[in-house]
Amino acid sequence: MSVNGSKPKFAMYWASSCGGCEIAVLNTGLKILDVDAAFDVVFWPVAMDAKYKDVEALPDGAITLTLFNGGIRNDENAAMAKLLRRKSQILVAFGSCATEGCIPGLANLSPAREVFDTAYGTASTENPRGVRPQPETQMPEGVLHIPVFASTVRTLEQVVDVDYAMPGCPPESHQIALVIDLVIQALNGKAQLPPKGATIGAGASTVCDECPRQRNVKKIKAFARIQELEHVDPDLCLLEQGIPCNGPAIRNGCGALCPRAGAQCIGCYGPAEGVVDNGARLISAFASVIDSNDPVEIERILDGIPDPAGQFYRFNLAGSLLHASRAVR
Amino acid sequence: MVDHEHFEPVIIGFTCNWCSYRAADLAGTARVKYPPNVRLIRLMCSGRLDPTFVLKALAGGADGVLITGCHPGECHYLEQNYKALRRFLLLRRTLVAMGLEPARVRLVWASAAEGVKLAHEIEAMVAEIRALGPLRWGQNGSPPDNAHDAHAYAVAAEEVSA
Amino acid sequence: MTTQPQDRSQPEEKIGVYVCHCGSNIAGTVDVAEVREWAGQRLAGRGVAVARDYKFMCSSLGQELIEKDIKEQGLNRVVVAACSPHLHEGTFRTACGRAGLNPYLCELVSIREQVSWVHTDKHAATDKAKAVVSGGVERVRHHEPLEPLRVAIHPATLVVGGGIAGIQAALELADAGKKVYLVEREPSIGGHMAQFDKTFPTLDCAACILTPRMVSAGNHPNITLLTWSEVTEVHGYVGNFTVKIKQRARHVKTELCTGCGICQEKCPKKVIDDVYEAGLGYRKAVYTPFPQAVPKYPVIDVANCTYFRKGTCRACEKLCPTGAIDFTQKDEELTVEVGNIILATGYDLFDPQRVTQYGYGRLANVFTSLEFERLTNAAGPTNGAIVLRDGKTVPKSVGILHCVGSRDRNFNNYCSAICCMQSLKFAHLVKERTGATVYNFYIDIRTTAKAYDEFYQRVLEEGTLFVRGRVAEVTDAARLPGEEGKLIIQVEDTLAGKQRRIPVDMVVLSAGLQPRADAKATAQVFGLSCSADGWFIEKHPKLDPVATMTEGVFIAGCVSGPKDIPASVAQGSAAAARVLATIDRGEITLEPVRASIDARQCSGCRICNTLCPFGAIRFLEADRVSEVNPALCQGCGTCVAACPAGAISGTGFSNDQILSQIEGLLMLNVAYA
Amino acid sequence: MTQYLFYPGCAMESSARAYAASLESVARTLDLDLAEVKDWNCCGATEYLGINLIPAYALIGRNLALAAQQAKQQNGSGAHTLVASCSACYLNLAKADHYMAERPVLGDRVNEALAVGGLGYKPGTLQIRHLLDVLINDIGINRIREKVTRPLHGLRVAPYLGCMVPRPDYDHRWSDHEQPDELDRVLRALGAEVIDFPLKSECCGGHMPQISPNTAFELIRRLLQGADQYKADLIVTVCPMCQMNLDAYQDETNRHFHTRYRLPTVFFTQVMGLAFGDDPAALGFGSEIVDARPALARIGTAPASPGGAQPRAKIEGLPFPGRRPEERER
Amino acid sequence: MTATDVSPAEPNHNLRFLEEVSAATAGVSRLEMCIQCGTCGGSCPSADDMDHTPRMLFAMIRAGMRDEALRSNTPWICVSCYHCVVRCPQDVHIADVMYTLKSMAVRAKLYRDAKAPEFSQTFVDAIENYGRSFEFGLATRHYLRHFPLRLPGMAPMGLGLLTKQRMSITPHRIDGIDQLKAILARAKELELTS
Repeated sequence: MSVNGSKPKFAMYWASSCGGCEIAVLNTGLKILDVDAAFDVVFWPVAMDAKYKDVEALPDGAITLTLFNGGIRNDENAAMAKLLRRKSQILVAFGSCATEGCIPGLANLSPAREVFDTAYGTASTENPRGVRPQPETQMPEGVLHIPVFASTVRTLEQVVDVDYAMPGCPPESHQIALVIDLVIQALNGKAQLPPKGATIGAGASTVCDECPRQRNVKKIKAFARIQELEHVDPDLCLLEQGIPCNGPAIRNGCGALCPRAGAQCIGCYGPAEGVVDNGARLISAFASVIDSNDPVEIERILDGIPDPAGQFYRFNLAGSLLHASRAVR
Repeated sequence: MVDHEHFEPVIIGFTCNWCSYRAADLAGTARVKYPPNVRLIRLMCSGRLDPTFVLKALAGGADGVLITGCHPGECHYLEQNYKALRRFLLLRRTLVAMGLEPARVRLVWASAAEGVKLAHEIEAMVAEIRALGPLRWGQNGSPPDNAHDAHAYAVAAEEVSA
Repeated sequence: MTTQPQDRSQPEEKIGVYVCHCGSNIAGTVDVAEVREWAGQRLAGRGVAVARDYKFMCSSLGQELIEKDIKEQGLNRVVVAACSPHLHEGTFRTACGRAGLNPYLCELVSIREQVSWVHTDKHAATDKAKAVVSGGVERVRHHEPLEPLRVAIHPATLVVGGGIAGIQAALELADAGKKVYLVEREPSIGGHMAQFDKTFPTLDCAACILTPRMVSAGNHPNITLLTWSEVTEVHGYVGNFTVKIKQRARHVKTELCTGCGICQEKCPKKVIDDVYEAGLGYRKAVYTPFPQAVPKYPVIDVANCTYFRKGTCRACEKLCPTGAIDFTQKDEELTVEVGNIILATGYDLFDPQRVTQYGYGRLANVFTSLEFERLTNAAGPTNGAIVLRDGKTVPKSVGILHCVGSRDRNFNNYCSAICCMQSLKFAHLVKERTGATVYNFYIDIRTTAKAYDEFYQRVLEEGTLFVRGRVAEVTDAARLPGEEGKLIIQVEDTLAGKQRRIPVDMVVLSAGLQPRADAKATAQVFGLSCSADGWFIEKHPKLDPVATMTEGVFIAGCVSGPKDIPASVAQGSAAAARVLATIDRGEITLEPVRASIDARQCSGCRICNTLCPFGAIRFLEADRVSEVNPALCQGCGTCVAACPAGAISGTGFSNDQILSQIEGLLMLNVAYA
Repeated sequence: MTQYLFYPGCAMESSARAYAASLESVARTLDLDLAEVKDWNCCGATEYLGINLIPAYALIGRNLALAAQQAKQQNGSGAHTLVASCSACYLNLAKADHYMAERPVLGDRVNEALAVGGLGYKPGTLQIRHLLDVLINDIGINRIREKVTRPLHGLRVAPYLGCMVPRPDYDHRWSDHEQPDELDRVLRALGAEVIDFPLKSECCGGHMPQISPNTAFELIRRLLQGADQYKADLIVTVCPMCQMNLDAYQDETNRHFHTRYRLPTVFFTQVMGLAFGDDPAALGFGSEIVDARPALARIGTAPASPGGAQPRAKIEGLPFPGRRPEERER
Repeated sequence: MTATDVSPAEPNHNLRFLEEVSAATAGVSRLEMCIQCGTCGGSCPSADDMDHTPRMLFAMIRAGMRDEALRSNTPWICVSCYHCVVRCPQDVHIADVMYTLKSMAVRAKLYRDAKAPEFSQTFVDAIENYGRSFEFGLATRHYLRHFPLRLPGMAPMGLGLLTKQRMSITPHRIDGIDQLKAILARAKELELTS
């Protein structure tokens, strides 16, 4: 790519997400100054004032690097995804929402109707008049438009072509720092960018690889959530203690933070390299080490996992093979 | 809604090289008839069955998945069919949580001698799934297009006016 | 995410599709021409370069068709739509091989057994055939060139169990010039057969036919005899087993011992011999189980030896003319390398004390079949005299009960196979030696082998009384005159339809055979599995009765279920033959369907470690990753399906191959093309 | 101390008063807490089953339901064990509990019937056990031995269980179906000389005196003959029906066969009470038809017999892997 | 619950008799598993007085000899000692099958000797009216009816029991008798059949 005179342009955008990814970027500390030094930041709603029309005004491919976080929940998200794709040379699906749908993706278990009812019809919202947001509202000033709500949350990749995926909820700051370095190096011809479609800012194996806990041959007689257990061995593999830890099937790179802290891995770094469906890996792995051949006993043991869909697809539902519950029709 | 008369379900069947695949062969040599809706895949053992295969088939447009293996205690690899059983039970729970009718995934033990049994099981499953109607996860499961969005929204919108 | 279609670019695969008519077998129901045409056009984008249909693909002409296309069109993948892979996979792989294409780049899909033969609607059948072909095409794109695994075979063999089956196997191998280690737990080889007097149906004396075999096994230059020994560990895999054997201390220097027997003669400690004498006779604390024992060297039974228990005595040591007694000997462990293993560990006798109503253990003159064998054996405790428990009285009437502990849901469900003939033999011996009245109580008489029913006829002629009825109870509670002091056998004579009480002096229980008490443990040591009954499982009960699912481990004799002597001997020879075949080939080739672990992606979570019943997966503590031993791996793919990191892949049945076949079967590929 | 639910059965209020009385005092000595099931009804003995099936099981079912209810109310005491003293009652209760589970359709219909009376029973809720089982396995042989103040030395007793206690033995509680030794062990603990009685689990004739007296008398004769062969002074039983047949029909049997057996038959709780030093009258002695006094007079006339049971065949000549006395006392 | 299904086209419906018996038996009868070994007939303490040994009876049932089987006195002579049950190598619920045959015979009025069924009936009447049984009433009523000649012989015994207060003259009626009656009434409508 050419770096003619002016600094390469950087953009970061949040679609359907919580904003944690931005915090994570800011958490890189002084690294952020390198970004400022190496790029000129043309578009970053959280950090600076900017208008969509300014982006539209840019020539296609004018932005060198765009970190796009958040899933695609409505037509505004979709439009911005398409716009930024057009304007960017390198589009990175940044963080779990963009790469696999993340927590917002769990909404794919319920039809839009229910999502609305919960959001506007329950204690979660003070809404005595039972108002529901409208796509168009006639106001004295004119017609107001708000984004159209999609039936399911989609990953960035499901809407536009993506160059790299960077997992994590949020991505670990030290990983972000490494990636920024890499890009800068590459821009100065000092390094090679990984092949298109690669996952960056993470390992190729799974969390167990970075987990210090002792692991043995596994035979599980009962599953229990961590809060249901009297005593949890601080040094022993959590799964061996019957705690459904997703670590074995979740990409490493986080440094096994949760297991180190005594909590099971819930899976924010997504599937390991080349895995087709994250949930399927977990289902197969957990089931395989159940220590019983008797259907009745097996069912009893499985009762220890009361919410399989949530357990196995917490972060990955939108990106999974099934993508959404059947109810979403 | 669905025209169940003319709906022809597509079922993907996974067979074990040592028992159920041979049962299918036997059904053939014995000229036992069963509906053409099932398409079989040969694995070395039901223990090879990765839940991904089932999800793939369902997401890819299959209306049901048939999983077969050696009878408990008769596994060619000693005990791997028990692992298939465990995975099947957990997978089915997950699929049910995702809104799938349990009847759409079925586990059947069939020895190499049970060609007729396998044929009957297939017949029964086809009938059951024909009654359930198409799954169409292919269309609904894959990323929806915008027509979808508008529709979904409209639903939410008319809720208000009502 | 593979919800996205696969790469749309023109593939580099050049695939040939061949649709077989199989005469009218396929063409009668499937429109083969249409399938061929469809594949040629619609799947061109998926790499199909050639599509043909032909009357008989398996014919030499059909095969040449493929070879020609490979050579001339440069095909690098082949899909044949014909019959079941179990019929002709080999045929078409070989054809590809001849044309210089790796055989494993060929896929045979069945449109006969799975389409034309089972469906009637031509249209539907043709559509399904298309789907099946399309599945095969997508699958074959992901095939890789493979080489069959070759494993070298160590020429030595381990035979476990020195009964007739084990002896037979050892001799066959040794006579063929192969090295054999024959391991026996007891002080002498011979097994149960050595306890018998006569053998049915020919009634030749067991010792007369067995002893010569024992001797040649003992002297054979190619046989290393390890008695008073047990196998403790087995490592490795077919062709290269490393076996640990524990040799218990004999406390007798075999290099000095002449087997003169003075030690046993002088030993003051008398012990009931529960093994060889079946509890009916005594031995000393230092003993050889029987005079013709092989080897001839005695052992000291430490548990009962006065010196070992009290620290005094040493009579044997003092009196041994060659100073062969050595109280200081310790157990030894030796390690041997073998290429194959034959297990012939035999059976235990069912304990008839469990059938309380037959009174064994409570009523003195109720005997087990093995006790009776010893009673009739000229070398037995009574020198062959058939007498009551008092050791003198000759019975005037004897009742022989069949099916004790067999064919009974309360004990063993199965038929023990040998009891009918054994009971007939007993009847004959009693008649011959005592002239007593003999009753046989049976449910069914099963005399199925050569010259067996003739023996039944003979026993009938001799006047043995047969009562068809399973005995209800044996009691000494006299109820009617003439019953006092007798054992009363209460039974329904089902042919007379009446309950009878038959007073006799002696009752013999034909107890069934059952797996060795430690069969499960043995199975674990050798990586085998037991049936629900506890017998070892054959690879195939009919077509491969002496092989097991574990390559290189064979079974012979009663270890896989009740058998008589002829059957056990036959199995010993059969197992030896199977072993010889591999030794002479020098190596065996195994299907390259195997799992392998990508160490880079393996996180060492150890999920897979429990899953392999063949012990092919081991965890490398140092590198914290697991690895698969391809020689032990049987290719079932269970670990592949289980690996949460997707680090395990299976050749021949890879995820890509199967996922693509699914897409093909669902015709998703047509959309991509 | 755990509390047990107790189902006495009809006989305990009439023909087996001695059983009831002696049990009361023995329970006191061993502080065994038996709570009678309130308003229990007859178990139907062996009669109802031969007339109607579902009603027969519903009849038993009502008792199970009441007992389970009662167990719930006194929760905490953990009393979910239902103890029966009569063999027929024990068997019927156990049988209903077992078959209601083995054959769900039976269970459903029984509950459908019970529902009319506002009752219901889930098979497996209660553990049904015979009194002897509780005494030997919960109270324990040692506890019983400790309480003995007047050992029964010199008394030769024939332990007689009858059929329905060790058979069919649905939850495998007994040492053997044919020659169980539980009663032998209790009696030996009391110091009595226990004969190895081969007929200990043979049938007493049950209801046959009413139906086919000759059949009954023959069965009774066999038992008397057996006990006599082994020179027993006394037959000790655990079952009202057995006691009734052996005791009340002994004269009739003698008359029928021209024999003259005089074998008193009493309940095991009676001899336990005796060994514990209770007053014979309070234990219901004297209510037997064949007078037990001559037999009881032998108590103390002989020293303690060591092993108890006589080995039935002297072991000489060939070794004999028979059960040895010490093995029998686990 | 029953063995193989006989096609309705089956000419002799009695060939379904085995299924009927099985279906009407408590628990799982396993009657179809009988291998005719005779363990039951050999174990039976009262076999001498039976028309047929249990084994024969089962063969007759299998052969569809309905009337002969129901007329047989065998079930009535069975003392339910369960020796055959624990010894049966096929785990056939023999004693329970006997109960089934009795109740079938009663319904079909096929028993030859009225003593047993009537005794059972008297006993059951007592239960249905009082909730408990009482030997005295029973014994006397029954003896007067069936063994008038034996009565003098039995008198001393009866008297003995009476004087020793071992027979209650008045029955004890349970409180919940109405509840019990209701339950039994309903139960009668729910009999098991194939």
